[in-house]
Amino acid sequence: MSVQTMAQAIATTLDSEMARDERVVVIGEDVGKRGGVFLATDKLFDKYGPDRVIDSPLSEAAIIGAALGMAVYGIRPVAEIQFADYVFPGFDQLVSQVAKVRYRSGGAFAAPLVVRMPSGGGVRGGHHHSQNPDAHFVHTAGLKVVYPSTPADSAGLLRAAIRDDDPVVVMEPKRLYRAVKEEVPEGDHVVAIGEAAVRREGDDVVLVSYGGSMAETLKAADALQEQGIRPHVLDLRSLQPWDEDAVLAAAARVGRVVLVSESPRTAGFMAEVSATIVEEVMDSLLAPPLRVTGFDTPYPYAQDREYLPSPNRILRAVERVLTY
Amino acid sequence: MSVQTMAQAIATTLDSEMARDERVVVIGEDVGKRGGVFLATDKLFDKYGPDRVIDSPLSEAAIIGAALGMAVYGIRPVAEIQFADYVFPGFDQLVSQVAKVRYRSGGAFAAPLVVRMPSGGGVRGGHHHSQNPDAHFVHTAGLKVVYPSTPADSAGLLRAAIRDDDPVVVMEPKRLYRAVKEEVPEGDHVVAIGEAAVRREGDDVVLVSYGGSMAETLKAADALQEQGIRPHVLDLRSLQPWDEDAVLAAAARVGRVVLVSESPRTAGFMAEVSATIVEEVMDSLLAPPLRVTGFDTPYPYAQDREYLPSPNRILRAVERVLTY
Amino acid sequence: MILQGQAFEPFTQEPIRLIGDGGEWVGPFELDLEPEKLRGFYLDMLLGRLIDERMSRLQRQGKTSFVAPSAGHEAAQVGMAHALRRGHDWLYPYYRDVALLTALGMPLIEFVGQVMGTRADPAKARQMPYHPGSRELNVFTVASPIASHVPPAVGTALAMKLSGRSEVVLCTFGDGATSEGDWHAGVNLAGAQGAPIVFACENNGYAISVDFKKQTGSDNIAVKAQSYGMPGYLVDGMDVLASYFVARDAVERAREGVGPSLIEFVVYRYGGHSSADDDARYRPREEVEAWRRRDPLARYRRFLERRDLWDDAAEEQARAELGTQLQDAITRAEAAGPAPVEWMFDDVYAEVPARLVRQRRELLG
Amino acid sequence: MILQGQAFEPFTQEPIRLIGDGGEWVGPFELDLEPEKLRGFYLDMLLGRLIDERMSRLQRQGKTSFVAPSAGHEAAQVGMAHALRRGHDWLYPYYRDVALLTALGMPLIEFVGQVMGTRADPAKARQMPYHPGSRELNVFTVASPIASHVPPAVGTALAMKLSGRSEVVLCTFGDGATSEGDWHAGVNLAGAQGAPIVFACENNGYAISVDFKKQTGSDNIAVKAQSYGMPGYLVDGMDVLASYFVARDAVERAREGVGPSLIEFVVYRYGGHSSADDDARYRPREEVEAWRRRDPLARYRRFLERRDLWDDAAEEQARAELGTQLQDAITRAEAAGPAPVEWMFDDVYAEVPARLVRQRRELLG
Ligand SMILES: Cc1ncc(C[n+]2csc(CCOP(=O)(O)OP(=O)(O)O)c2C)c(N)n1
Ligand SMILES: Cc1ncc(C[n+]2csc(CCOP(=O)(O)OP(=O)(O)O)c2C)c(N)n1
Ligand SMILES: [Mg+2]
Ligand SMILES: [Mg+2]
Repeated sequence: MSVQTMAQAIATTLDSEMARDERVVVIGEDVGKRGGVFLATDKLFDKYGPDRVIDSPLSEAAIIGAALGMAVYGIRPVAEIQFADYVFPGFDQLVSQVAKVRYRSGGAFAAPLVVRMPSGGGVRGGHHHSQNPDAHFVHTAGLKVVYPSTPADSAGLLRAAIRDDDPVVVMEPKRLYRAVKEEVPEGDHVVAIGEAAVRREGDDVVLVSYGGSMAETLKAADALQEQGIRPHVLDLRSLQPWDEDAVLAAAARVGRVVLVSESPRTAGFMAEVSATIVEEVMDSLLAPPLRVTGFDTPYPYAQDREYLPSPNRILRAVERVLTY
Repeated sequence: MSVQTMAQAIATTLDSEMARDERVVVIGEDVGKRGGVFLATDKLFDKYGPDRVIDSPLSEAAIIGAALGMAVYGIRPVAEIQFADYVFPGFDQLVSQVAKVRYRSGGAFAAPLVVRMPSGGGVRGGHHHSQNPDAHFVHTAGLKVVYPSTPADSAGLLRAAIRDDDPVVVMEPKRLYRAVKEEVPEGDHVVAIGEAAVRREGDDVVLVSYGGSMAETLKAADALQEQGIRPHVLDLRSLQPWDEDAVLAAAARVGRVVLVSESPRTAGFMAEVSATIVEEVMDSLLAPPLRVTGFDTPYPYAQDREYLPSPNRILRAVERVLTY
Repeated sequence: MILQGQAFEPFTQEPIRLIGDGGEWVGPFELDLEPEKLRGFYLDMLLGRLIDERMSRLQRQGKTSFVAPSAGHEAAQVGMAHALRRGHDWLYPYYRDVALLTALGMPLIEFVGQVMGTRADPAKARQMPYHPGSRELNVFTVASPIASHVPPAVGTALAMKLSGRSEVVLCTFGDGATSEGDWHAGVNLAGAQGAPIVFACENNGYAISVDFKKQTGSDNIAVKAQSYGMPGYLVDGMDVLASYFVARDAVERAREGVGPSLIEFVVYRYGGHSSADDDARYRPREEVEAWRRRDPLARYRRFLERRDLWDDAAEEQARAELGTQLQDAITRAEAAGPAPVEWMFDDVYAEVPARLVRQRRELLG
Repeated sequence: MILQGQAFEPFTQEPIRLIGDGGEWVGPFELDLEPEKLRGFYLDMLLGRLIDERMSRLQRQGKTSFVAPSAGHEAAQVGMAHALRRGHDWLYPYYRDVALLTALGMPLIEFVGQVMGTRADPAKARQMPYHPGSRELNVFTVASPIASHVPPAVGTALAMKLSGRSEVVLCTFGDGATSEGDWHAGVNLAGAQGAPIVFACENNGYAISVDFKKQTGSDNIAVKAQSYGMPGYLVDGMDVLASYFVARDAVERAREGVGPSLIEFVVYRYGGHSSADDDARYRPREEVEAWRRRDPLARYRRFLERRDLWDDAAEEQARAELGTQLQDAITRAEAAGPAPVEWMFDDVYAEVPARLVRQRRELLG
């Protein structure tokens, strides 16, 4: 156990997995001497050298494609995309090759690899350092997607991803990299992919969120507590597969649901959660599930904060489902 | 007026728009002498020559990127992506450049261009000649997306797209390119982007679909008619923006809705339609909107037909919403 | 820095040839191959040619939905196959590599099973015809998106380097593929990291209908190796011995850790791009006829006959034997029966997730 | 086929230089430029240097969130700016082109307004600092994704060819950018179509922390032009006259329809990659110092002084004047006030769609 930020938890987890299994390698832009622009690969280069900590040329297609080629051979690569916004030059490798290789080869070849990417807004990065392309990955059969919101979960989910036999996209809320420190269990601490975490117990309203927006969601939850309203707060942690059981059970029990995600609204992941809730437990709903999301615009610079779902926007939605 | 297949309607519309406006050019793989692998650019090369009918090198990034560069200069390019599955090497150009150029330049530069792509399954193409990546485009702010299902609409929507001041992705259901012939109005026949078409009037159940799946949806509708059930069938035609008014009005009036799309289910476009219906008219619903979609697998080869929403799967869903 | 080949000069203006039009040896060194090996090259080319003819017939008979003609590419493909250590080195092929795969040892039933998409397809009929692969032979399953296999091929080569084994990757593609961004990204990574890989372009002058002049501004593909600090070889891909020796040198150089190479094989496809193509729209018939006159099998047969290693009898017998093997594979592939519908839901993930179990039930009840 | 430059040889081993270390002219031809023009080069470089220093201070003061140091790149950038016809030719720049943009005539208030993200940003503060653009000057607004502006730049050049005007596109990028697939796709299209465009690489030896050896296997960037059938020029990018003349030749050749070129300017960035970088982690201080000694401003000042075109007094006056203009722009940009929240919903489409009207209401009531 040691107290760490999310960025530190990621670096120490990579270190312990590389120490445990020599097949684990890291590849990406500036992951070497630089230790990654967010220091998520800090010190790994000195410890494991250029063969296992590979500074790639400036090409996301090369990074993701090379990771796939290593994985089918038996290496366990952890690829870093410097910002989630820059996954798109490598998107074809991810959706056409990585996601489909097991299927199209009839199981002859598989891609047990990890693609890590600092994601989301709130760092004044404008629209090419702030995006949250989770829906693109969730919509792509063959990929798993996780999105932790705490240092401990970042460690546990990254470890699970590295040990998983399928390709896992690990999205990391960059605005929380250094926001909080907490106890991070070491050794074999694994968080199972697909399991949500209950962050607050309550039965007045269900708040479902993940990643960076958990911060604002919990702020809103605290505000509700003060008003004597008891929210049930779920941190999804995994988006593909996502914890349908936990969400449906809570939705059926409470009947009022607010879904919070910073991704653009239209055809975003929360549309899937909303549709699933209605298909499965509509009769238990006391109000329509409402979405509080990022807007259907490119991510702005000057309105870096206003773009994100704020505690106020969440509270307004809660009020609507409570008074529906 | 003349009776044409969808492929012919597209070729003649391109011809008439190129004749009308010399700024209109076509660029893509094999659009020249070959006339496109589906003959959607047939005869244009002979008529307009290599400067306006450009055979590009084998690169979708070059095709979409070049189209953008032409558009900001004042040319009106119509780019062809040979199969929608191959948009991904050019995906970064589409989502990072084309979709965002007006926004990030504060309106200084815009991208009035068209990207056509034969889409969807049913042609025994396996999973790289059958995909339907509409959700990726709909989720990308800055793009418009249309998806006709008839020869006349293919002409009218393509013409609208060419004349639109924003980038429009025109998805064409390749399995219907030659399936039917119908009267196609010529001249200035334009179908407004964002308007759904009512294909059947009824008040027992609402069937919402678009593109290739309209064929199976109408088959299912006919079967229902024979059983004395009167379906209201909407052909969305445009996905971004989509005709929320038409869908919400029908859903509120009838109360029972089935959503049909051949795209993979999870986080697909129909999840957005379902979520919106529930947010807006939940109290009028007599049953949860049900989705009949492609499966969450890569597109298979041997099960080319089974993957698609069949009239039977649609009818089973209708039965569930009717007996709910 | 450019690494020099052992026996051959990179970046020549004219394609490297070892056999003249009349079948005479014109190589700069002593030919040191066993008669069996020399005959083997021919048999492998002949098999490729026969498969090509037979599959087109199958397609016309409606027994497969698609074929990608490979006639004209056999010499380059067979030369490459013999340059590899079977089952040890890895191959990242593309859809036109019929003779390459069978010469490398892919059982006919596996190739034909994939083309017919029956239960006999080891890959469970997931992809359209001409997309084979083999775990046993280290042949990465072909994917349709052009050049998308290039970065993965480099990744495998980097993994080999890491594992310190003496394996090599051969990655093939067409001329059009070199225009894709992924091609550049992959080859550039190999050059920067000195990966043990050989890139091989089967340049048939067309990407479907787009001729080479519209594909790129360079005179040939080999010169593009300059961009990546590796040697580039321009080879007559209708000369099986030139193809074999240049490929062998490049593969062994990679094995020794000297680094990657790029080889361009100048070939031509006699048939259309695919069974769905109509090449009369973009290729003059005279051009096709002119290339057919340089047929790699005919030229190499002349070479063998000059050395009394082949004659009409041998030809007849070989065609008969190979034909029977091929027919047998087709019969067995057909007899295997159609791929079951439930296969659709397997192999998306290591285990079938709950969501897919529900969807399978939705379809199959 | 490789097109020859007029005055310069492509593919030289050593960078093309016209000014020696001591400021002496070492060019192979008579220098024919007016004194005003010669002084103008210096003033433009000096302004770039002053902006660089001042913006870094602004960032430390918290008045902007980010800066991309450009000191060390000035000679290449100013040389290029003077090779273009202002407001006629088009420029597709990248984020480090400070001196290029101001030398081309971008008003300081526009550049500073964009950096400070206030109402003074003509682009409505949509992007992070160092992402300027200008419709009037035909400067395509900078986008963050590296090399993603290259295919669009080629598209504009093709459109020019179609329109038959005598315009040219200049497209700049760093060394790391050349590894992206989009870079290859764009440059290859230009070569295949003979587009009127000049590609310019400001090679400072690093892509953030990744040094050139890890970026690619080739000895330099210029040689990559071989892949596309265009000439590649290796130029001392700290020599403003070499940068100007080579760029001018390439631009005029493109204008005459001879075709595209690639120019590599060998430069160095004195500062970190950005205000967020810590270059001590990957660059030895001695290396930085060694390059600083080759400073482009100092060398060119020696050149001017040898011709009595510059002295301390002129230097003092120029710094004072430019400093005042810069301070004035900063004051005005700050006074313009913050960008309004409602701007967030404009310019996604030509008209604000109903969906966004609803979302704006959701936020602003
Ligand atoms: C990314 C992508 N874009 C387009 C296609 C469609 N397509 C299939 S083969 C082909 C031409 C390939 O030409 P080349 O690389 O020269 O190989 P050849 O078929 O001539 O052997 C094209 C454009 C594809 N499969 N993938
Ligand atoms: C597609 C993409 N990947 C990664 C990044 C992050 N990034 C920003 S600048 C940079 C390095 C660019 O180096 P170079 O092209 O040499 O230009 P320089 O900054 O050295 O002038 C990187 C990796 C990006 N902006 N875009
Ligand atoms: Mg070819
Ligand atoms: Mg650089």
